Amino acid sequence: MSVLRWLLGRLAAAALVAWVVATVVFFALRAAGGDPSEAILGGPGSQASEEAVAQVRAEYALDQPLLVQYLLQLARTVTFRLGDSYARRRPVSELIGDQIGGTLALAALGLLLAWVIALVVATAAVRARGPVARRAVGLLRGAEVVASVTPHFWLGAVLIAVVAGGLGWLPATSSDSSLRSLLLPALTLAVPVAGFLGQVMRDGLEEAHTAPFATTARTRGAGEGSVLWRHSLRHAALPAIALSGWAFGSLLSGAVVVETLFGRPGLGRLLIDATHSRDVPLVIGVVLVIALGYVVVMSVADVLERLVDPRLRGRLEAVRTAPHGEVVS
Amino acid sequence: ACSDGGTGAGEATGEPVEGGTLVYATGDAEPTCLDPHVGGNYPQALISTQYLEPLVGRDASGEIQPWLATDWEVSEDGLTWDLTLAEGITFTDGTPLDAEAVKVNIEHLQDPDTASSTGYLAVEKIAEVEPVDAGHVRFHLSEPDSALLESLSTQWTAIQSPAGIARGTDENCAAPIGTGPFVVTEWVPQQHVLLERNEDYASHGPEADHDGPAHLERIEWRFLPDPATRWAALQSGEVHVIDNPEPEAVVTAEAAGITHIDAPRPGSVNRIELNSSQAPFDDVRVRQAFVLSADVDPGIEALYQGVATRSHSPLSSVEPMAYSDPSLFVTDVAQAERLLDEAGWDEVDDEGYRVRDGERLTVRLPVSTNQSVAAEQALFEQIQANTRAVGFDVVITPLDLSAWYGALAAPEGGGENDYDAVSAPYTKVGPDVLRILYHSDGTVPAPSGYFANLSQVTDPELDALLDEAARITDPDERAELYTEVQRRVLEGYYILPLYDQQNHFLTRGVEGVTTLGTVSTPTFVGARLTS
Amino acid sequence: MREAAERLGATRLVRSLGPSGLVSGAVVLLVLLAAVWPDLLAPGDPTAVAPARAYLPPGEGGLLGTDASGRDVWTRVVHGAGQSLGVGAAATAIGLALGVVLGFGAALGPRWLDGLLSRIIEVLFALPSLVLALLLVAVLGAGVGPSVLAVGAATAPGYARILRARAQSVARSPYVGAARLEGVGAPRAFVRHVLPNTVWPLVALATLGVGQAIVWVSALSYLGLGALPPSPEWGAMLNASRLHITTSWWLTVAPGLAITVTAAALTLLGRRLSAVAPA
Amino acid sequence: MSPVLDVAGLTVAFPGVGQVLRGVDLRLEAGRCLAVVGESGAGKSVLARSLVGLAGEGGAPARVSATRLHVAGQDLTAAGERQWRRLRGQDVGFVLQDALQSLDPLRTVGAEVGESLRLQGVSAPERRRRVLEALVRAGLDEPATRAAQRSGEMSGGMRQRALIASAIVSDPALLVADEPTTALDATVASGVLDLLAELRDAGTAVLLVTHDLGAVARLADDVVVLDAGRVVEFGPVDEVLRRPSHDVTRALLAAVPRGSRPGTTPPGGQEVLRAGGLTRRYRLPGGGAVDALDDVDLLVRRGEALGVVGESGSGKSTLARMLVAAEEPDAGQVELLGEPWSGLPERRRRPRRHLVRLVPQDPLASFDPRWTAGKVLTAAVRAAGSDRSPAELLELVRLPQAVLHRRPRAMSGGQRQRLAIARALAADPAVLVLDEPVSALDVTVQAAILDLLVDLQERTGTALVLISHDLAVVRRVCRSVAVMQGGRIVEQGPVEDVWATPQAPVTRALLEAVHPLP
Ligand SMILES: Nc1ncnc2c1ncn2[C@@H]1O[C@H](COP(=O)(O)OP(=O)(O)OP(=O)(O)O)[C@@H](O)[C@H]1O
Ligand SMILES: Nc1ncnc2c1ncn2[C@@H]1O[C@H](COP(=O)(O)OP(=O)(O)OP(=O)(O)O)[C@@H](O)[C@H]1O
Ligand SMILES: [Mg+2]
Ligand SMILES: [Mg+2]
Repeated sequence: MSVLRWLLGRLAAAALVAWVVATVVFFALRAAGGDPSEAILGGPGSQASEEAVAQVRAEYALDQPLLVQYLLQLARTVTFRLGDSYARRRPVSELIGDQIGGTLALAALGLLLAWVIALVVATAAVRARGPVARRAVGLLRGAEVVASVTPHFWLGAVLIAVVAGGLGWLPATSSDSSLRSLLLPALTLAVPVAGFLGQVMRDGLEEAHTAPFATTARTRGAGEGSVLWRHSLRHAALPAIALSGWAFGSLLSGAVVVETLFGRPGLGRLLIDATHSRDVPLVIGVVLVIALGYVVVMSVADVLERLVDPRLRGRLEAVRTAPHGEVVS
Repeated sequence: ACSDGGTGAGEATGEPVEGGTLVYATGDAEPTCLDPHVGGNYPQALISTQYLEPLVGRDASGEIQPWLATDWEVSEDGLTWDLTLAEGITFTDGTPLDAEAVKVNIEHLQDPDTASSTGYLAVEKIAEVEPVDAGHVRFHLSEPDSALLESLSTQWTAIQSPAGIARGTDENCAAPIGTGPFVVTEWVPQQHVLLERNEDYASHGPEADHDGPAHLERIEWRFLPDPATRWAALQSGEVHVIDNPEPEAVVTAEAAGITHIDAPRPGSVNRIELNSSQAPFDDVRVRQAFVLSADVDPGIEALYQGVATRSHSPLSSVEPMAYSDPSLFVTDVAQAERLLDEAGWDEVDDEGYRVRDGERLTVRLPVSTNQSVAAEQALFEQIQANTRAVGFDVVITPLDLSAWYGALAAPEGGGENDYDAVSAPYTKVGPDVLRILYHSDGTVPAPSGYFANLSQVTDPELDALLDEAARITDPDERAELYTEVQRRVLEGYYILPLYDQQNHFLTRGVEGVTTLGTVSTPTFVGARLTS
Repeated sequence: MREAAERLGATRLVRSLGPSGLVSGAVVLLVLLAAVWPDLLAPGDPTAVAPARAYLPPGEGGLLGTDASGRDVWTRVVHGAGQSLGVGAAATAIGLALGVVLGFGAALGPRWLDGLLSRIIEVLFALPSLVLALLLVAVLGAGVGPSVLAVGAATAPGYARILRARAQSVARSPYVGAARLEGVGAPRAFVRHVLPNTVWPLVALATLGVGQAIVWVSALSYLGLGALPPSPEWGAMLNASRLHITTSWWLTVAPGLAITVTAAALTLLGRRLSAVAPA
Repeated sequence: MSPVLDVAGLTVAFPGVGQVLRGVDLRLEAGRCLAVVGESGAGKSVLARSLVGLAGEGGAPARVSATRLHVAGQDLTAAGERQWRRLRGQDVGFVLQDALQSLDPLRTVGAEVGESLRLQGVSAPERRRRVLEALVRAGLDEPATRAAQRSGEMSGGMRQRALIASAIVSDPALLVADEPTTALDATVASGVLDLLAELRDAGTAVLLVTHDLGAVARLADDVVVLDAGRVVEFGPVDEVLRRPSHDVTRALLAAVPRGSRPGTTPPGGQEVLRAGGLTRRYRLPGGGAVDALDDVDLLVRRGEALGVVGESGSGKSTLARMLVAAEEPDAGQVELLGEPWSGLPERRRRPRRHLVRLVPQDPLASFDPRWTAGKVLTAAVRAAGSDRSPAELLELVRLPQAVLHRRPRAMSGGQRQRLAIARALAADPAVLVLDEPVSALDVTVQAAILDLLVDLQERTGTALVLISHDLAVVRRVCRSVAVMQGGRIVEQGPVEDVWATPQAPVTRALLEAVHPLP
């Protein structure tokens, strides 16, 4: 019953997202100026002839009133027939299908790396003993904050210049999904997210580590490692899981920059190109896929959270508070 | 500092080898269609050079050379052109190159369905194509066109297999079929285009240094928009050739012994066009004041570090008919101030800008972030700072390509005509580019609102000179007319010439890369990887 | 008397901020000083070009060297503080304003409004900020304005969600209940309890948010959507310097440090403030 | 027989805090129970934790020293972490003070209870057998079901039992229980004490930390009184409780609510509150419903003090909310001074709100955290439209004026409770409803508040409705009492009658849970 309601809620959210995206993008790009027929006729600044323009306008229903065009677009969106790209003359779904894998691989690896870094940092922080180690943890906290505010494009540029250009350890460009070529861009994406996750996880870990149940576990003879793995980490993971949904969105945003920087194919780059050429169907398609992907990821995070935390089951809406500002997804 | 068609000189290179895959990383936008007939921009010319060839070529001195057409002849009245086609050439799909094929190509360019823009303008004056026999084709022109061969030498009018064209736009865009040294075998959007060697290659152009197919087995043509990344990729050996390097990279590369090819594009120079159709630049004195106070030389020197040299001509330095007059462009702030006073801009507001009738001396300068590299944008900032000293308020607005065209376009096309100065490069082979850029016809917008004459020069005498030059085929007379045209343009202070349209390539681990004498695109016919 | 009490509050605040909070506070103050009175720290003109002095390293070319146009990097960084901070503050203000409307509306309005606004928040969340920015910039053109708007709009759902939860918990808290039982009306309870108790965390959030917004607006510069030249906005400076990382490292260090240190200080300060804030 | 616990000169200090334990000596033999009592902050919990080497848990690392520290036959005077770890869980079972949070909410009770066995390397099937057995011994029914649940799915009493099960699962020689009953209501607490007694009788040595002297009297053989980290008294229970020799002990004993309210019953005054047929039903999240109130009638007269007692969940707080019109009944009505009170629009109720005041169960939560005591009182005075001054109100509840500038968070529990009462008095209410006003306070503070209430009523004549689960508390303040169970009033009458001859089984159970001191 509650599962069904939850599912319906998600579907409603998805439908709403689809409608809003289609509407916003459609009107935004139409308001942005530049006739779509230009995009179709070889891009901006085209000197296509009168006949060519007329022909294209008729073909793409651009001679219809704006409202009719909007309804047509809406109909296409609702039925998931996203239409053909203006500039590339290929079905939008095909273009997205070609690019989505690379972006997903990148974002997934980015998230994984972020988790690994955050976990290592957080566990190191709570396990640190002695004044030197404590001091190091203090520095680590600073590093987390700095990491979380490092712009992707700059971090990527530095990594490329140093790791690829200078040292030649890893390729500067990234064209496929091999680990070697994914590593640098994924790292670029991961570092700021790891900064956030690390802070959240460390806070959670420190709290859980001093909670009564952790003390109780110690009174049963559990060592620090055991308390960490069997008790604290799960608690620390909860806010981090909730945050991962947001993090994924941020990774997709970051992909726009990182894909351009590393010359990687992907949705982000597709989106930039499409926006620049005012390719309305393509922009709607990409934004839609990203937004729906985000809804899906949020749902997955929801489910995961419930798996880890039985207390949440049955509750329809968990209050998620991402650490703030960072809520820029 | 550079070597045209240079071989790997400085760097301790290995032995040249046969075969192998060359990786080319381009910073130009990824074409949406690989057939340069459709639309027609530089990125298309760049890649299509590898698989499509034009009827004629051009050598370094600007002389038209035979290519797919071995010979040509023009009638007295300039209205009929007879071309002889090279024998025994076939397209890579086996279709023979014949007069019929040429006819199909010209008609393809002129078909509105093709949505050709650049190529369409180039063949605008061809009224009819008459296949005389298999090896001979005759063009009937609507009016004389002295620039016809130059137009036909560009990639935008390159000849494709009629069978390929017949497949329809979508298929032809994905893999055009030509006579070039390579064949398009795969296109993974946003990633690369794979080009395989044409084993039967026989139509060698003027740049080819040997008979037979290319040395390279394959070219991987990658799209790598970020200049810093391209440079890092070249350094780390991931790619062999990059284009559009930053001046920094060129300087570093030369020091490191990486081969640098400097191949300025033909046609116009990079210049700032001053919109003479409206205030403040409708007054020649204000235009001159702007030019005299811009003081671009130190900036070009610092920003380009010798990679680009200052131009004082409307035409590219590769154009034999280019005419320069440096004396017009010396910096003279005092004179600029005087001119502004004369023009009525004699008041100054609290921020130090000049004012006339309560209106500030504002110059709106939209900048295309896709077309102007970082160094050029920095140069604009310097011009902004320099002209400010005499009271100009230059407002620089970076825009994406669509918005930029939108700002330039005429109101008829939905644009705003929203600029006082702009830098819009134009690539075309030969001096006929002057007609496009400065003839009053060029102020008439296309349906999209686009027009090429962005200084909006409407000078009947200039028009007459240009019309005459377009008709006259005698090289000397033509040169004389074009010199006069350029003199008028420069003396009218319609433009502030900066430097040639920069077109640099850095190559590493490869030798024998040359550029075409037409639109300066690189060809890999003679290139070999060095082990 | 009141003054003394207030001073007591101030010293308590200082004490509870702790060393990291104090250092961050000092950094933020310094940046604020640069923003308000740049000429105090760097009297020069940030846009004055001198091509002959291009690419001078620190020392020879002043404190932080000179850039491609021979402009003094230190002067530019100092003069850029105003715009960068302003950009961050403006974006945050927009985000907060939207967030307050959405969050308070959802928390305190009738159920149907909560449902509606919550959906809107969800949709805004689903549109990644850069996507939003791209669209906005396409409509409004490049420049600081659209970027600020975009980042503001993108941060709004985050604020809204937090505010909604916060306002709801305050509105349902026993102390608001107690006030209502004393006969205090709903509007009065809102003004006296809900508003003040959500505003304090807002201050902390906003501090954090400004740092974040600076970073995001700088990211937009990379896509060519940022501040207009020749403004010394840090994001634009950082982006321009990217191409010179290997040859003129100082160009990247100055704005890079300015952005990360300011944002990190604001973040730390925000975190400390929210820790200090009464629950 | 060597003692299970033999400690001498145990000293614990925290950096910045100083010595918390100053040379404590203890001795406990198998099969006996030693109680540790003392005021809040005396060091009871630290002492308990030191016995398993976790003195510094949850804060700064502690400096521990002892001349002798023998636990379960092992010398731990200079033990390292490894040796301590072997001791914990295996030889010593520990029940932590915060029972409700001492089970990991993310893990099943079975996993929690079996943790020490797992650490000892007991095989899974064997572990399961012993876990179920321990759950049974701890008095939990359906052990298999319980083992699969998580702490969030259990009530407080069940959690406490599960925690005890986890402490006894490996049959430790010593069981340390730190305040095992504070979080529980009387009848449940009583059951837990029985369980501890059983364990003791089965041969386990039990160290019981508590402030409930009744529990001490019932369970312990010996008692240690701690004051500021020092043992001030030690001896057999009977002796110490009967003939306390130290002031601290005497103060603790005096504070235990005993006896009835002094003075005479005032004549029946005017009707203040009348409730008739009150019914309230709550829907439960998983479907189903609970009748929190079921046809309840109640009458409160001016000058009267009415007690309401009942087990947890019997509907006491719900009744309180109805009386102050914080919530509407599903059926029935409440009248205030003979006029309708429930069922009115809030707008019409507001002018009479000052007549009824609620002192909530958790006073801290009922104060705006940003407001000082002065502001709280000023606002209350203004809301009531009265002319009392905050200073006067503080006087009334015997709070020092210095409190005016403090925020509730910076006050002790007793002070907060007084502030809550002062706030309620600002309006000169006709009736004051107090929901568990002393359950969260330690005995000495509790006694002071109860005295205050008696005194207040004598002076102001306000009617009181005092809600508590502790009959002894009600007896101290009230003259009549209503006993609730399952949302109904099952017994009602003068306190002394009910105390002497309880009729309903619940009443008897509640009375049994109150352990008379010797
Ligand atoms: N880890 C620690 N670090 C610093 N001080 C501590 C620590 N644990 C306890 N204390 C201090 O030691 C003193 C005794 O605390 P303890 O918890 O033993 O009191 P208690 O007698 O158990 O009181 P209660 O009845 O309230 O539980 C208190 O003043 C407390 O603040
Ligand atoms: N708002 C509510 N929603 C659902 N159920 C409720 C609500 N309030 C009370 N209940 C249920 O009504 C019953 C009576 O609750 P109430 O709080 O009145 O008991 P109580 O006697 O005060 O218990 P305690 O001594 O634990 O405070 C309980 O079963 C409780 O779970
Ligand atoms: Mg204690
Ligand atoms: Mg209750």
